[in-house]
Amino acid sequence: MPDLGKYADTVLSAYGLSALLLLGLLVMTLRRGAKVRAELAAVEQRVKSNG
Amino acid sequence: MRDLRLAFRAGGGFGLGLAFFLIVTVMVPFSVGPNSATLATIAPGVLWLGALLACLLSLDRLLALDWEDGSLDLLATAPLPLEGVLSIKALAHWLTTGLPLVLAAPVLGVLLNLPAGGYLWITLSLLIGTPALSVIGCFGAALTVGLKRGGLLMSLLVMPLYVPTLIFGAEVARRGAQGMAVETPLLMLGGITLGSIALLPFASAAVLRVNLR
Amino acid sequence: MRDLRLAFRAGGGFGLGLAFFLIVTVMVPFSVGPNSATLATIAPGVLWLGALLACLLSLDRLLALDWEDGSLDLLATAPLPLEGVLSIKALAHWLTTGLPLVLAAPVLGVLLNLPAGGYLWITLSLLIGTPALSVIGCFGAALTVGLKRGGLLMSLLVMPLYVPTLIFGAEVARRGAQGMAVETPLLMLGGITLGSIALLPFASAAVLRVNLR
Amino acid sequence: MIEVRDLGVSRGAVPVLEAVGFCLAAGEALVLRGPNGIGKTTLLRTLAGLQPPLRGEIIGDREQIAYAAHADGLKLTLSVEENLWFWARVFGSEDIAPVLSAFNLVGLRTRPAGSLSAGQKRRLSLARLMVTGRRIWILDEPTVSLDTASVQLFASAVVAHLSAGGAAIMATHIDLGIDGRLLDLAPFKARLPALDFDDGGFL
Amino acid sequence: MIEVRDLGVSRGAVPVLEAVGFCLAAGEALVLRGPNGIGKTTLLRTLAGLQPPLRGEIIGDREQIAYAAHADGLKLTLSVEENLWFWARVFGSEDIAPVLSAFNLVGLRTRPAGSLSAGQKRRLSLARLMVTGRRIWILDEPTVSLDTASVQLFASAVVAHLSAGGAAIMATHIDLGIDGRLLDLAPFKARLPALDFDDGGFL
Amino acid sequence: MSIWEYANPKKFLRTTERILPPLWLVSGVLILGGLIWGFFFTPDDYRQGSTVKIIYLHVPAALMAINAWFMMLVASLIWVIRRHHVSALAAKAAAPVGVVMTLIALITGAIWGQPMWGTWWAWDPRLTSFLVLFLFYLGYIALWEAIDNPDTAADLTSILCLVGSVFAVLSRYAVNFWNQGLHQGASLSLDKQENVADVFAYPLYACMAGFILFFLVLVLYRTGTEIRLRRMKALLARERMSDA
Ligand code: HEM
Ligand SMILES: Nc1ncnc2c1ncn2[C@@H]1O[C@H](COP(=O)(O)OP(=O)(O)OP(=O)(O)O)[C@@H](O)[C@H]1O
Ligand SMILES: Nc1ncnc2c1ncn2[C@@H]1O[C@H](COP(=O)(O)OP(=O)(O)OP(=O)(O)O)[C@@H](O)[C@H]1O
Ligand SMILES: [Mg+2]
Ligand SMILES: [Mg+2]
Repeated sequence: MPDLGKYADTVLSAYGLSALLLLGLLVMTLRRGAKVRAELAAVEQRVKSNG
Repeated sequence: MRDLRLAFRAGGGFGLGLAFFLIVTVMVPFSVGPNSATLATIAPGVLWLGALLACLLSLDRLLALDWEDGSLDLLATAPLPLEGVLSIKALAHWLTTGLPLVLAAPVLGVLLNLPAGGYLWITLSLLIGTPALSVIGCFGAALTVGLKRGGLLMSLLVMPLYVPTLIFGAEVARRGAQGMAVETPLLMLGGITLGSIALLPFASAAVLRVNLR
Repeated sequence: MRDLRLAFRAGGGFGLGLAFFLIVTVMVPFSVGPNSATLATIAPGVLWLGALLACLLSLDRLLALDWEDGSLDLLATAPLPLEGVLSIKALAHWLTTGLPLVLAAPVLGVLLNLPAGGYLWITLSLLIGTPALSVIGCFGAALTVGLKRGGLLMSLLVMPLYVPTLIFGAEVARRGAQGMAVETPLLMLGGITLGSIALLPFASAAVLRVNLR
Repeated sequence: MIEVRDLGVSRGAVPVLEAVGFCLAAGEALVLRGPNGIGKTTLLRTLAGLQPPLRGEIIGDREQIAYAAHADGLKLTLSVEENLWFWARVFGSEDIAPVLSAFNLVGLRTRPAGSLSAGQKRRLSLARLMVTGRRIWILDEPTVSLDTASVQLFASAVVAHLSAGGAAIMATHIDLGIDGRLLDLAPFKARLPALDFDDGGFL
Repeated sequence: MIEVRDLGVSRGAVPVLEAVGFCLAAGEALVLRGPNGIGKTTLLRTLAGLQPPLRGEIIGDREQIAYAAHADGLKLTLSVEENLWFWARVFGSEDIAPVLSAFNLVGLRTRPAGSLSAGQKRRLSLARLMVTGRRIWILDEPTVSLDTASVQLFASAVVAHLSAGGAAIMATHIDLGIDGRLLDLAPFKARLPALDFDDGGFL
Repeated sequence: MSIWEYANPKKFLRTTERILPPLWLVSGVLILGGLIWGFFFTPDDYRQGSTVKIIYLHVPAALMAINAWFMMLVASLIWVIRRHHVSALAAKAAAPVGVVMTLIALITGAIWGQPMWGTWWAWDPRLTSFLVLFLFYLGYIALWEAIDNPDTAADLTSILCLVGSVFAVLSRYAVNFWNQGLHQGASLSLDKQENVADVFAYPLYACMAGFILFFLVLVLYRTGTEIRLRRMKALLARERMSDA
């Protein structure tokens, strides 16, 4: 851990909040992607079997 | 309860008030200029004015919808005192409009360079003052329900009634921001709110009964 | 023509914008405090902000009524270019909302201690700027016609589009009030207005055609 | 005057009718039939140019079409005359007097449209068609709310229009006593699009 | 269930009908006839309590009346179900499923009302009557825009309502195949009031 | 073979399926590497102290906030002119990423401003124009959400994007004219003598490259999701037709 001096709070909160936002975006993207993929597969299956 | 649920589901009022508050506060620096000293001076007043306008705009949905679909008639004949019904309506209005404004005010204060000491007081004064805005607004809505162009008329009627609340509320916020004593205006603000909550529903109910005849 | 007549007959839009303008400017001293120096500083900005809010509020009647009663369909199949129809609608909106604001602004300026040199410039800047507000608003109304909660969405969409007009308009008024040079912002304001009037109706018509199909 | 070939129309991104085709000469009327929701309104809106066709083509002069929708499209605060004058000016007509008398509106001339009864409003909105001066009338359930006498008025207006070389396409559920060709839309109901897992219909 | 004696009704301060009288028992239907503008809508609105009568009296339980007007009165942005649920809650009903199936709306359940065709909208607005659970239906031209199959649906809904002890008053220009008493309003058209310069009728 | 072939949804899905995994990897390595390098292995600035480390987040985020809007503008133009569905969906997919980038730039900027300028927020032109950009993003996303019919939504949002871009540029000039800034100018320009010292610059380059790639990967992935969603909607509508 580098010595951040008197600005430790500032730097750490900037990194923390940004990481939170980036990770949030990533997780939401992946989760929604997986969900839609699964749903589409189900629908596609159903449509194929019903003709 | 039903009002709350409906208000949340219809959602319009909720978002509209908040969005309007945001619009007003963001637009102020564009119009008044970016000078941060000026902005800091007027910040408490702008926040109060924005909150008041947001309340005013969301008022006309308070009773109008119920009037149009006839459920106001049904409520009036229901085994509840009309005073109670109107108090609940005002409460629902406050929860969906006033409370979000109170919570948003400190955030928007940042944009207006609100002095550090001001955050507590703007929040507190809005928290105490906005219920009065809802109750008074409910009276205005009851007065004008069912009238053609009721919205316009209501704004004009309600505006003077809002003046004392606005003066004392903004005064608390302004003095607080400048580190001055706030007791007197705070007491007055609290008095107005309590008085309105205690007495105005009776006036609203009386007025509404006349309008429903 | 019919739009004009209708707007006057229905009256609502007309009065509502003006009343709102009045409310905002009258409430400002109550919220910001009666200090006349502060008021004089912010007066031009407040007048512009009030005018902008009044425009914004009267927008949702611009197309919604025609959409609901089906005459928008008929107008779209009429031998008039839709661009022209929308320009006329924007003109009607300006005549019923913008123009009264321009005329009222100097009067309300008195309430705000507007410096003597400012009257000319606030009037001039509003006169030049408000047409842009109407045209841009017409675009917003065309975008959201027929949508659920269109009013809220429209405010959100139109607000950032109003920013340049507001900045230059308020800048003209502010500089004018302080006796500074106003050529540059005045030119920009005129440019924005002319550009919007010339180009935006095409965008509005394109958007409206999509919405009607 | 208007010819339609292999037309497919859609509403809200869902295909509704397909392979509709007909050809209408001057002096002819076409009456569309079909159960609720089959797509009469959608077809008429497409013909009027309010929405693009999904496929196929419409040959004819768009500028000759006047469209009357389900909704009356009246301004309730304007008077009967003012409403008509507005549309007369939009379409460049000079005179509304014959129209007023053709639809028995003379006595209601100065009344605001908002104070008319449902059938009177409908008469007014049909009168609008005549002031357009256009030759192809597209009518969506024109006789809604009309009493038998007014239906007669309307029918004779249509007949006069046809014999003056106009044409009319109308959707209706009741019999109007206008002799025109009937077109039942039920057979043209859009079938399920072929399940296409290949490129073309992927979306 | 409802009795009307010597009723006079007015619209916009002008007397429209006078001396109307009838008496309707449970299980009966009354069909109002008359040319456009005679005052059917005005009469129905008066019966529903939306406007005060000019003279005469209406005897019956206001609280038992459900009124369906010319306009559909739907919230176009809400779905079919939401529209019905709203009214069900207002009137304290618990279930909308039977109503949906009675008016063949099951397949349209989740569609926003704005995307329905004219006839489908009308079906929805008629379905609203059934969720009110009220016993006297007052219907103003209920079958506008409906195709023959839907008119049948509606007729059987009315018949079921009547045989369950309800009553219905409706205005219409076409024959619905419901056997109810006919009441032609033409004879009740208000005559010019006698010019009365004495105090009584001065205003 | 022309680039437009990728406008075919199936082809697009197939291709991205193949190229995405390595891209995920590279973007992750670049971002993490750049940030770790910047955070742990660069010295403090003699004036700004350790706060200079914020630059590794702030500048790439600001860069991508603008470029995401620019990409949406190009995609909207392609939709308006050539009507390729994939491009409309790509614009839709990019907007939320752009919002997050804008937010990161605003938040890190605000946090940085507290020690440097003594205030969280000032109406500096650059800050202000970012706030306006943020509002544009919100409006754009809200409009997509509000419309059911996907083609209508694509048409309306693309026109909003075109008009909005013009007004965004206008706002930029307006705020520039309106207030002179506190914010520093571009320090990474090629023609200037005094660029930031290389110790700061190299990790910054790594982060910028990482953010660009990360944006690209996210947008490609999200576009795939949007394509699947549309296909699903089409299939469901088809199913409904067969019910009716
Ligand atoms: C909320 C506030 C802020 C916003 C929206 C913002 C926005 C931006 C933008 C858009 C850039 C990119 C400029 C370019 O690439 O040419 C940038 C760069 C930069 N910002 Fe900020 N900024 C904010 C606050 C701050 C603060 C408080 C500081 C530090 C005192 C700061 C320091 C920098 C630096 C050093 C750069 C790099 C300039 C360069 O090398 O190009 N920013 N900022
Ligand atoms: N936004 C939408 N999404 C999906 N389907 C829609 C949408 N709008 C309309 N539809 C459907 O398109 C079909 C055609 O509607 P249209 O209004 O053309 O019917 P119509 O033949 O005119 O019926 P009516 O006799 O009731 O007027 C209807 O089944 C309707 O439900
Ligand atoms: N504000 C008003 N002033 C004067 N007359 C009015 C006003 N409103 C309505 N009327 C008239 O009252 C009469 C009765 O109207 P009403 O709507 O009751 O007719 P209706 O029998 O329902 O006709 P329809 O079959 O066309 O629906 C009509 O002649 C109408 O023109
Ligand atoms: Mg139809
Ligand atoms: Mg009627």
